[in-house]
Amino acid sequence: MIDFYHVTKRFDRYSIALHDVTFHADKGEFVFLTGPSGAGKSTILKLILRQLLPSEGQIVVNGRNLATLKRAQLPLFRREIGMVFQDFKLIERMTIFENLSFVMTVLGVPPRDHKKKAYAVLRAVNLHHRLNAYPPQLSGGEQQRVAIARALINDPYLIIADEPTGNLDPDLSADVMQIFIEANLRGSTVLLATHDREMIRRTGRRVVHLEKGRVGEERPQQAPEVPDSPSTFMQWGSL
Amino acid sequence: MIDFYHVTKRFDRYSIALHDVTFHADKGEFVFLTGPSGAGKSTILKLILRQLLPSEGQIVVNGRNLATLKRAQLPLFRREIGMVFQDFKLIERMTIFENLSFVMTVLGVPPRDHKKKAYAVLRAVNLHHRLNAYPPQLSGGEQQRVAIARALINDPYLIIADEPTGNLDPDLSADVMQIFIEANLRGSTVLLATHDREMIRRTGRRVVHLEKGRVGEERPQQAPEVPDSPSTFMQWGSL
Amino acid sequence: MAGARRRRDATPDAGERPLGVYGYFVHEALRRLWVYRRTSMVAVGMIAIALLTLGTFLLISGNLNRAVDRWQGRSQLSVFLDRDATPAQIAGVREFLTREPSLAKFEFVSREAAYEKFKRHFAQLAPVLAELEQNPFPPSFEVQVTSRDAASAPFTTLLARLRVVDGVDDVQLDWEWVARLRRIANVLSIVGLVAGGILAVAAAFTIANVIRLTMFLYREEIDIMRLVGAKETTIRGPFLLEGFFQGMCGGLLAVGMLYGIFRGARALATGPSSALLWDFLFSEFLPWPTSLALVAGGILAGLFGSWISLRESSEESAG
Amino acid sequence: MAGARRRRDATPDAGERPLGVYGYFVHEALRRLWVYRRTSMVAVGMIAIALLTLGTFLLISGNLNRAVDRWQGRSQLSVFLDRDATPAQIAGVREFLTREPSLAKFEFVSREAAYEKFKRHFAQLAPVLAELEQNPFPPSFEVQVTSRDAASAPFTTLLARLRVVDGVDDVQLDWEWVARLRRIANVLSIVGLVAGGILAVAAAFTIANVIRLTMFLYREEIDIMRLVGAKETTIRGPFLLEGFFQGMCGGLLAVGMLYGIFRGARALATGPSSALLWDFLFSEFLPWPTSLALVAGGILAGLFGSWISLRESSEESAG
Ligand SMILES: Nc1ncnc2c1ncn2[C@@H]1O[C@H](COP(=O)(O)OP(=O)(O)OP(=O)(O)O)[C@@H](O)[C@H]1O
Ligand SMILES: Nc1ncnc2c1ncn2[C@@H]1O[C@H](COP(=O)(O)OP(=O)(O)OP(=O)(O)O)[C@@H](O)[C@H]1O
Ligand SMILES: [Mg+2]
Ligand SMILES: [Mg+2]
Repeated sequence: MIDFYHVTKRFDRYSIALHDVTFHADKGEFVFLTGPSGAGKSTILKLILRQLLPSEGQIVVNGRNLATLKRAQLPLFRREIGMVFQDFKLIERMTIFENLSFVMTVLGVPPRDHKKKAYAVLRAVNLHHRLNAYPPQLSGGEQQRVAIARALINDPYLIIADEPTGNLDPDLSADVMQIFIEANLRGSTVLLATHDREMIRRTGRRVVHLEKGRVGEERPQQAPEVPDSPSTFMQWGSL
Repeated sequence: MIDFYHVTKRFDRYSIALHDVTFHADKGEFVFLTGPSGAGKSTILKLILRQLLPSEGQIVVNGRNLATLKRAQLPLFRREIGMVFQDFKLIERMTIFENLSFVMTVLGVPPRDHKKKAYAVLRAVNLHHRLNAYPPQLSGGEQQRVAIARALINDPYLIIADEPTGNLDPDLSADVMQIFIEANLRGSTVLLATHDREMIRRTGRRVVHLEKGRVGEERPQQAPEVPDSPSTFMQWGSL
Repeated sequence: MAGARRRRDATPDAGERPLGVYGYFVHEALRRLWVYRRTSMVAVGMIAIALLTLGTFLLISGNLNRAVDRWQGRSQLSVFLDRDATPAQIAGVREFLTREPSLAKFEFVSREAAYEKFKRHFAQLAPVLAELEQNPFPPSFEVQVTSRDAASAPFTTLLARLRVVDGVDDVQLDWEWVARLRRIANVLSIVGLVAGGILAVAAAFTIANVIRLTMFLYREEIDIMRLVGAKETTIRGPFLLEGFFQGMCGGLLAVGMLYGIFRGARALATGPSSALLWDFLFSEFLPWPTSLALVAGGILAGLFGSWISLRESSEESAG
Repeated sequence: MAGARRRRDATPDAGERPLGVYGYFVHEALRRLWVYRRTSMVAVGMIAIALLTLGTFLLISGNLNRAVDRWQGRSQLSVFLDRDATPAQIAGVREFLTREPSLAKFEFVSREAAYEKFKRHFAQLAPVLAELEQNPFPPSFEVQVTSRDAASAPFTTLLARLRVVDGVDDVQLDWEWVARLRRIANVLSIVGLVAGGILAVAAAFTIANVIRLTMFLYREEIDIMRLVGAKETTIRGPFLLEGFFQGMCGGLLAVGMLYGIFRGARALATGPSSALLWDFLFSEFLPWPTSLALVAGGILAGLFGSWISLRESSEESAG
């Protein structure tokens, strides 16, 4: 699903965000991306969404080589990806519902289904009562959950999330992780950048570790405390 | 230093962010503010900075009743407070140095001292090499550290920080906590909103717990793992 | 991956559904006009001023030309006779003209008729005439000539022959000062076109800048839209529509204001201070195709403004 | 709290230090003008167009008035004699005028002098005169009258007496059609003031809106500045300065363009197509106090625009 071949990303002479990064994520896999602040996690996710182009190397996502992707194909490519941005990127002048509705319009969801779908996905992040609020009227954690809801709407092939629990308390973080895990079980590939070591440990999936723009050892999958069956996830809190 | 007397904050009919909140923080104290997402932590900090006015109740900060504070006095009042915002609030069109320099101009620091001070405070958050970058060129964690540096410049009487480690990895979080503790030792009162339970536990200071806009039990100060003397803080990582 | 429920539309190429998208266009464009209504008014105002300038000049020069036409008939050739030409001489000239096919359409203007016509159409010069003891106008024939005939080589020799006919004093292709009035009318048209043109460019430029500024305001939003996979057309539609609406309002406003000015001037003209310039400068309003053209010009300026700023913005952003 | 190092300045009331703050003002204002240079140009252009319109009308009406003055001298009273007045009659009138103190400043204009003067100053009407067989102008006395005298009651009876002096044909306080020319000049001034005024308001409005839009762009930034304790003056200084610069550029541009038009028109006037209107419409440029006033008007419009939008924005934000 995601292939990085010797990718280097230079912003300018002084900041080299990624240095010869090679990694791979399979279809249907659930991968964590960790590393200290400034290691290059967000840069990798931005490269996958083709928000940035690599300085060197090749990136293949969902069978498409991003270097040869034409400008006109970009929208269609991006519609297959659900991304949770580190800074949320909600449209401030639209209500929560309008934010979701706009994405659904773009994705081609018939207008009559918008209300139903928006409610369902906001219900999952426990924000269904804030449908008509504007983003600046929400708390940091609430905005983050809206961003997650937007990424998950309409089941994308690939979900990439940048620090999706940075503004959430531990209980909510667990709930949110549960949502990602369920999306993964429904078939979405998930790539999740985070530095919540506790969460990584508990979820027990493959970890790609970055350090100053280089891929460190891919720590072997630790023995998961939680097995892969959905039933036991409930201990994380119910949706 | 900070007194909330029966403060209620209503935004509209549906969202009551704070409900009859009363709490107190002494001069020179270090207080944590916790609670789940949407509990009202940011609202309390915004009220202290008089970004918002309470719907009911009285707030006294640094001997000033915020309800009677005149508009013309607001700038002087705010200059005594160093705030780290949850969404950083850096000026995007100014470099990191210019961001700090602007605040110093406002605070009345002579222009010739700007460079020196900016370097010193960025050094503390390990970002001195990014002096001339613009905020959008920084990673999430780097922006957060700039916001912290800006709040700490020129030793304010009161430091209030909203989720200051939300985008930082555990090691950096510890470093940053150390900075706040040192500022506290130099005499600043510190009020810190966070949901990092581990950090609260390790720092071992008073905690004000919020739940749906109400102050829950003020958990008694837990036995600190780390005593109050500066020397042992070094185990958190060095500056 | 097996058994995964895929709810993404089977044909993602279907893109945004027409209804949803066009509804969004109109809704967005109107909302932006409303949110930034005072700024939109600047764009609308600029277009209106440009078109109003253009329209005013067209109106005045049109009426001036028409007044000259009315006075001079449609003759392009004036055959002035001696002031004391005898009826026999006049008959001779008439015969000469009748014989020549290219001069056969003519009309006789007696001295009195000329005097009356002049007084009727150039009231403001009447005091000068009043100073005179006698009618200064000679009798004349006003001949309609096609411009094709007038341009042909034999025509010059024909005129030379006409000039020496008994009783003919002078032959002029337009009186000199009438020609001057015509020239003024033409200069007015050109000044109007130039001034209106410059202002129209300025208007398009203003719209472009107003829209560029709103694009700046919406820049973050536009980036977000791009990142969630919206097509450029989806993003730009509302902006183009916004320009269209602004241009249309500007054009309608200009025509409305011009009509107001026209009515006002006519009201003044019938007032006690009477006539001077207004009388023939504001006799008729612009024909409606010209009015429509003004509105169309506004719409074009609006669309052009949007288009320019959109083209620019797409060059700026890396996508 | 004891022993805490307090590095906050001892006098926080000192606020931003003058040097730092004013340096910041100028730097910021110039930077914004540069960053949004194309948008600034719209504001500058609008001001320039408004002032150019005003200036053009002032220029033309000023010259028109001056031409009329030059031709008519400064006489306000014309005593027309019979066209065939005898020298004795002329001497009689002269004596009458000399005797009355309020009419004592006069000048005799012979028939020939009147004809020459007319031809010199109204060249475009020469063809009409050429049609005449004889000089239509009567001899006259042009008398300088103070407006105070002219307004007094006995003056009317004095004029009645003058009217019946032997050889006097008519007494006019200004010729009717000269009065009309003056009226045209005045109408032009008024039209210019109104049009220029409307455009100037439009210009201030444009600037206000351009600055409002930039305020929107800077809104987040302005909020941040407020939150870190910046005074309103610190925040607004650059905006006012921006308006000032824009207005000044607009004013200078307008005067420059007007001078260009003036030189161009004069070049045309000396060209082969000679004289028609231009000759006396563009004889002198605006006096320099008027030019300065135009620039000052631009600056005022710019400052006013900034001020309006700043006042608005402070009303909007809760602080
Ligand atoms: N546009 C840019 N221009 C210059 N340097 C940049 C730019 N964007 C990112 N960088 C630099 O690249 C490095 C990696 O940034 P990135 O955002 O990928 O870090 P990250 O791993 O997401 O960190 P965090 O956990 O703090 O979000 C950082 O040092 C950052 O300063
Ligand atoms: N401007 C506003 N208008 C309406 N409701 C608001 C507004 N600002 C905050 N709220 C609501 O008030 C409640 C408290 O918000 P607050 O930002 O204080 O939460 P928080 O404790 O900081 O949460 P988080 O940890 O997610 O940042 C939330 O439910 C939020 O939706
Ligand atoms: Mg990041
Ligand atoms: Mg918060």
